[in-house]
Amino acid sequence: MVISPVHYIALPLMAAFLIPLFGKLNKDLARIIPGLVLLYLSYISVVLMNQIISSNTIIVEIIAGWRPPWGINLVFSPFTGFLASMFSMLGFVIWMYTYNFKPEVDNAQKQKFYVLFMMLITGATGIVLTGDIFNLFVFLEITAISAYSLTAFYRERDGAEAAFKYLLIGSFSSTLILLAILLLYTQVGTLNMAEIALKMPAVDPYMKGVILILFFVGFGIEAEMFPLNGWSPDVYTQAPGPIGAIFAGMVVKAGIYGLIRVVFTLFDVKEILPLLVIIGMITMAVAEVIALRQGKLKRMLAYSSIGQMGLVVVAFGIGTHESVFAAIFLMFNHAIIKGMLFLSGTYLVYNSTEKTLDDVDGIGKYLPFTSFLFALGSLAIVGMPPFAGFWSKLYLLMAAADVRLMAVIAIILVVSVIEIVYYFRVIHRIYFRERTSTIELKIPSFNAKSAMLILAIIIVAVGVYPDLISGLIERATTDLLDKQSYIQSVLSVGLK
Amino acid sequence: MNSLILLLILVFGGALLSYLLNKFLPILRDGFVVLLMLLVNYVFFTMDSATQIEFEIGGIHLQWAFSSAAFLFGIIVSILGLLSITYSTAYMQGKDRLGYFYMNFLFSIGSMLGILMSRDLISLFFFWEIMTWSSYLIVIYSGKDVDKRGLKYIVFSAIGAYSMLMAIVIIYGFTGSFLLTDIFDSIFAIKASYQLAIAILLMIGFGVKSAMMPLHVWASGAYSGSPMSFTALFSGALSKMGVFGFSLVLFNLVSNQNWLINEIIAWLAAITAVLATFYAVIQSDAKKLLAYSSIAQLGYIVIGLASGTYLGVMAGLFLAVLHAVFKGTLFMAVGAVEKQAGTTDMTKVSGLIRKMPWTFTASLISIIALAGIPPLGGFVGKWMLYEALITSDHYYLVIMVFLSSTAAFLYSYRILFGLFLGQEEPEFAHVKEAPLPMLIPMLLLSGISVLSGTFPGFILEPIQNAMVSFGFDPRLPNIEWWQLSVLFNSWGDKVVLQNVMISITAVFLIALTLITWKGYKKQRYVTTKDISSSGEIIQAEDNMTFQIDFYKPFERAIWPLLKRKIDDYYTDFGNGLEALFDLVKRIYNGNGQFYAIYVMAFLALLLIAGTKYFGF
Amino acid sequence: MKTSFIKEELLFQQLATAFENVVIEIVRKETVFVYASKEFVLPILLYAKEKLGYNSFSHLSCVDWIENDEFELVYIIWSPETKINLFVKTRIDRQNPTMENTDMIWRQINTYQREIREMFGIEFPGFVGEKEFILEDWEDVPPMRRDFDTLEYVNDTFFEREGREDKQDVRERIAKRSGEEIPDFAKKYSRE
Amino acid sequence: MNTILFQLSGALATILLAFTVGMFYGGIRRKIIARIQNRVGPPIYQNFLDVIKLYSKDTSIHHGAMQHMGPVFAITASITSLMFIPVLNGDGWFWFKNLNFSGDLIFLVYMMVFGSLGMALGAGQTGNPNSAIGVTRGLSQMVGYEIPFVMSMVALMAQFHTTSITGLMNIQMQENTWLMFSNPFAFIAAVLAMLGMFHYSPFDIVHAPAEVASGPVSEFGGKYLGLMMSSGSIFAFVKLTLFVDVFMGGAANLIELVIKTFALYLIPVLYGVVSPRYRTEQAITYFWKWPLFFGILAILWASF
Amino acid sequence: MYNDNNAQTIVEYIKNFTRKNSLFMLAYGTGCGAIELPATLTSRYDAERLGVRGAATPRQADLLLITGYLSTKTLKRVIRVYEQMQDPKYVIGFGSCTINGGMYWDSYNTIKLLDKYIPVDVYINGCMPRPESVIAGFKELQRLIAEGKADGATKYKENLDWYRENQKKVLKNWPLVEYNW
Repeated sequence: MVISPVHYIALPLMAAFLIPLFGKLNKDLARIIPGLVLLYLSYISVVLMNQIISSNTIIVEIIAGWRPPWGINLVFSPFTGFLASMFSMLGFVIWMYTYNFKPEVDNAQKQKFYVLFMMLITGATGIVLTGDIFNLFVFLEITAISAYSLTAFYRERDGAEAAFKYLLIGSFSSTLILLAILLLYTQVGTLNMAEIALKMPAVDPYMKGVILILFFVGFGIEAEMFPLNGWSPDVYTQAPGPIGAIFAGMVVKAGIYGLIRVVFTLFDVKEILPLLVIIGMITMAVAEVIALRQGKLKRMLAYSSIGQMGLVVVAFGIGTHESVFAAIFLMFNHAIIKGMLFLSGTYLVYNSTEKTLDDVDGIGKYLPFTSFLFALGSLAIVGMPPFAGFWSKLYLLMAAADVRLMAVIAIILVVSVIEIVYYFRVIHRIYFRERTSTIELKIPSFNAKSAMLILAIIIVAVGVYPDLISGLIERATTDLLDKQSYIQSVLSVGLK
Repeated sequence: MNSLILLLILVFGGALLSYLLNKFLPILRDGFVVLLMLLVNYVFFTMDSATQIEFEIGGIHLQWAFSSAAFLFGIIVSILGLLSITYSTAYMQGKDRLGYFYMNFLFSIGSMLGILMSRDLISLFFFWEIMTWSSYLIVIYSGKDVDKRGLKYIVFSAIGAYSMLMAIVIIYGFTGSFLLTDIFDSIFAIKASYQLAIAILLMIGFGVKSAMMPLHVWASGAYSGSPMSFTALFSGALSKMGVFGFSLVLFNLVSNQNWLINEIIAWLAAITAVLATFYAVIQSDAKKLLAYSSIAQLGYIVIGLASGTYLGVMAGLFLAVLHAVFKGTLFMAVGAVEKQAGTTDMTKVSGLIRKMPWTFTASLISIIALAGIPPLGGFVGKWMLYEALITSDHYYLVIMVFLSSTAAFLYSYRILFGLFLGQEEPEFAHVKEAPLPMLIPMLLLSGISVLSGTFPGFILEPIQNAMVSFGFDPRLPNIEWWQLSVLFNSWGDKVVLQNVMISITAVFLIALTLITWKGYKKQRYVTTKDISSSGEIIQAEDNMTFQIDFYKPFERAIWPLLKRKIDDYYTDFGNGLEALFDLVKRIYNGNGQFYAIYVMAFLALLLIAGTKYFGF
Repeated sequence: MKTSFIKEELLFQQLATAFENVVIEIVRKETVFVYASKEFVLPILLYAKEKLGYNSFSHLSCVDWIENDEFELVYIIWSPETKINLFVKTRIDRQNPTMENTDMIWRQINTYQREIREMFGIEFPGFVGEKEFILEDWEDVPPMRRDFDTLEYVNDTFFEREGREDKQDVRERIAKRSGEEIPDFAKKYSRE
Repeated sequence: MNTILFQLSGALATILLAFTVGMFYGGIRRKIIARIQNRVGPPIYQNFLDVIKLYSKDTSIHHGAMQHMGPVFAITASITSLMFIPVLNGDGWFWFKNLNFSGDLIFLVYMMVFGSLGMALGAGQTGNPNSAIGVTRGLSQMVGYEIPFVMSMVALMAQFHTTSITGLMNIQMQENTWLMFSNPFAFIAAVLAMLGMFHYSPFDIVHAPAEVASGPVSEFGGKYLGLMMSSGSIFAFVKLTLFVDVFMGGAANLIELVIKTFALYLIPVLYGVVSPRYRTEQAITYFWKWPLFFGILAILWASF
Repeated sequence: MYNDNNAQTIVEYIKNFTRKNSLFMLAYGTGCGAIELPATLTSRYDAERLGVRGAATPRQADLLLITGYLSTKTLKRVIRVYEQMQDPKYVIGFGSCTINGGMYWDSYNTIKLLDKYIPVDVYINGCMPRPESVIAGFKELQRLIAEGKADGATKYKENLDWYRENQKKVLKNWPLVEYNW
């Protein structure tokens, strides 16, 4: 079989439909298939990334023979490829983690989970890979719908409520994006992103602004921007633990991808960038401040996640090469670190119904491994050397200093102090309080442990030697900012 | 192999190894850490001063080398590190999680060496943060009162570190380089206001570690809460990293014309010194007392540096070295008391002098050095400090320093009296002298205190080397260190240390001989229960020692200053912030309709604003 | 002028209704005696304090009625409202001198009880207090008891300076001078 | 050899002088107090008798090494500070030169504390609570009076740009004036501080016989007390000479020295004899009010 | 050895001279004698001109004044104080109570003969002695010291067993530390 970016979409989608069938054959098979698929996707990620990096080209895959700008195409550039690889590898780690998660849940339920999981992977990778704006919308819907369902996975009242809120706000998002695509189509007459970007300068500036704002708000909802992120804390809190990691690592990343793709490639308007910075700052400040006052672990992590996304938005908003580099680095770090925090945090409050911070008191004695990884993740996310978070924060600050955004630096650092306060509070609770809660603890399975350990190793390795990843990110940055070569390589395929 | 890399590999690798050793071969652990530190000392002292290394990581150019200033502080770190780890082997005997302890101990030593050898700001910050969390992990080692003590330490460290980071990125933003050499050249091209901002931010960063008012509130808890063997290093060497940073800021980053910064720092340090001394006076726990005393002493050091004159800087650095020596000894002595008697609460323990005579001797010498009484080393430092301040017309600063160091006599006496003097209690009858690994470091260090009082040359020479790198002309006469015994100030007045020593020793010995000779045969020891107390016969279990509310009259005299601690302001500020945060929290009220309204309102706002302001 | 005893009468009434087996006597203005057996003392004191407002304890003293083979304990309490001194008197057996501990009502009774315990040898079961109060290492009969012979003790214990042989017991002479009878029990301790 | 012998004999002579003068001043003080109280009072050589008697008394007990060394510390401080003080002016009698070239005012201020701290340690080891109480009072009070004293010294140093005593004396000789006229505020502050330095009434709460049984020296008798009395006498002389040197132009010969020091000595004696006792915190706040104010004035005077 | 005035060496003479002229007294203020002391020391009678001054603690004192009756309870303290004083030390008994018990001659709780328990150098007669007699007592003590005859402390040391026996007769539970100087 020829390795092709299409596999990113086709295989998980296929797997999603095959799981119930195989599930009939063998209970375990339904659980193993997603893993195989994700492992394969990780493998092709490595191959494809190696290919495009070494040959310095972009792979543009045409679906069903329709050439761009008419047909749907997939673009595997350093940037999109980086994100897609990240999604599939993270997906694999999360699959490892979920393999034995909640063994008491019955089989049909598990199959549903994996179906939705596969759908979500399809959607998220689809969003980053596709070169067609309407196709992007479709994948966004796939992602969103599977995300709604995963939120309400436990069929509880709170979960259903959270899912409903998500649905409510998510439908706003869909509507606005659809509206924007419609308007855009009326203006440029094409849905191919490369061509839209090419034709954009000719568009009426007023329409351009309206469309951009519609896109901005639409994607902003998915990217958890303030004040559009009301849905997210509840979702993070109510969804099953690993789903939180998926949200933080993929769904939100996909949303932010849509946003920056629109802003940087399609429209390329620099005027919106200060808005991004301001919104990002507010998002960050508000979210971290609220996280400080949270009494529930997952809710705290959720707000922290929002805050980190604010940081990413700020980084993109500064708009220089260095800052975009920092932003992508931040996205990567956030995916692995917050992923690990969610994964380990889930076990800290495994059987608790309220999932309050009181439940983690003194847990360090009973779950040493998980607690240690949670502590390590906390140190990493607040940006302590020698962990991964330090470098991304440093690069962002350097980028901000380059353009003299001293206030931004100051606010980021103040917020970091707040972050330190609430993360260390939790660490203190874990290690230095006496355990009071009587809730039965769950020892992580071997899969779950190794999944967390993989992420931890990546965190430390990147922290000690950032050059492991910075080369890739550098290429991704160049690719994202180089609009012309994107247009050229996509359309050149079309013209053949 | 490059000896810098070797040094780091030795310490950090040794740290991990000691953790593993504790897991698998705990017998070898103690010997291993001591040998390791000996090896580190060997590598450090045999190192060629020109050794340097440059490399690039994550697109950032880094450079490591020991400057002569860094070398001075390196001496403190390596020697005090060796001694305190030797001390630890006995002090930590029988405690659990020793692997964790030694690993973090060595991590902090390694990170301090790293800070000193950094010739660029990124590795400086990198090691700084490692130092922060490794010391933090030891601060919370005991697990007591962590929520308050540990959080305070980490939050203040974070504030300091992030201000430093901000300054670093601002510097980078203007100069485009992290290398100190580049920065020193181009720093003066930056706009003055930014220079000021950089200086202030860096000063906050370093001020936290050197416990400057009002950033000192973490220090008393962190110093008194860690195991004493680490506190010796913590107060002696780790806080000196802040001083090292100050010296960088004051002599390399802020131009000397900017006298305002120097004045501000000096006054802040003076207020620190006075208030911390007052707090130290009213403490009843020996550890807390020493913690506050450390804060005050760091104040003197910073005043010396900030005075900017030759003598003042020399005084500051001299006191920095000496503070490591005598405060290290004192923390070790208090640790010995804690280990042997089980408590350092001065209202409980008393009369240990006959049980622990050597510990007492070491602490007596250190206290005399600390109080700055001739003929010990502390006096040399204090003398230079006063003369420097007077000759550079800082008259009121002199008064502040004097107030602080006079009040320091109060706590100096308190700690000696509280632990060692007073009545002997049957409760502490079992107490024995500290074991040798604890005694030897203390006695060695107090030996340095004594020697430096008459022959300060052996400390002043490395200091002068360091000062040359700050741009001062060498002024010490070019003679061997044991000949250097006359100190001059810039008005030509002097003190002849050897005469002082000779006079004091001679009179002391003669008087002691005479007083001992008379009635030597008849005189005998009576217990401290045999005192004249209106004829009452004191039983063994009666404790007549005066310990509670020791300095109550003094407290009453200075109560307006103590009425409200700076801690309280922070607490109020924190509570206010939290209330504000709770208001912010109400944004997310959990109601989906509200969220929908937010979305629509935001959209509408953007549409309105977009047409108006964004110009499309 | 006849003194009116209104408040004393009132107290009389109150006590008489509350306790049956007590003898109450209005001695003079603002002075009322209550004679009670020893188990009634505590209730009376409590009642007087809680109900009648006699919240000030003045004194506790002891009298050695060696003729009746009894000790008399006198509790004197006082009310700031009525200004009456209430004397609660009780007699206890001299051979087995025990009395209920009352220092939970007024803390200061503690001191008086210590003194009485030491000087008269009356025990207060359940009473916590330092064993020694004024005397140290006393081994003889409690010195305030009337059967304790001071002079004999003095002669046994202390030295006499030479040249004081003329010392005489003047008690008898004084008694004769004032025309009193020397009681029988006292003759037992007389040196003549 | 010759010079060392000279120096030693000079030092001995200085010590004897200081001891004698200090002792007589003490006796005179007792006499003055007695006369003011309408008594005859002891003979003025009474202090000699006391000291000799104390030395001749048996001292058969001690509470430990620190108690033994406490008085030694005290006498060391007194004699060493004496050695570093110029007793006579300029080319005065060569015997009294001692070591006054090798220390300055700052050194002296610290040297003077040495004794009280050593003494305090000695008192501490006796285990007598009264000693500890007295020590805390003394040290607290010291924080009070040292500040105005140092302020006036700093003012002089600032005004004349020298930190050595001989320097200050030379300036007085050159300008033919006394520094108490050149910087009167410094003199006032210093004299007010001196009231506390002598620990005479009203600042005698340290010893306060009726309260804390003579405070630090409660457990000291016989030779220890004798040594401390001698040390106190020498120390009184040291303080007075220092003041004379710094403020009153020094003395050309011994007679002038005695007259000047005695005149100065009368101030604390006469102030004390008519004053009741201050509590510790009252004493501290006393020193931190007017003396401090005069100290600040003195520095201002010096710097303009 | 102190008996013959002429046998004193010059050093002893000086010693005795200073001792007699510098008496640090520790007033054990029991009984009514304590009230006579202020009068003795202040302006009217001025004992300080004889070199008598107060000492705060027994360690500093040469002279112990027992100013009145002694109960057994206070006797214990007096012995303690006396033993804490350093040689040479003197005791003056004040008033009849110390001499023969005085008005407390038949008290079960008061000792009658002080010199059975500690050596007394000088008794001052009276109940209470007026300041004039007190001064006279001081003078007498000074004479004894000058002649080297105020040797109570030596007597006490030499006859310690006898004194102890007497003391133990009164103080049943012997609480005092050993006296061996």
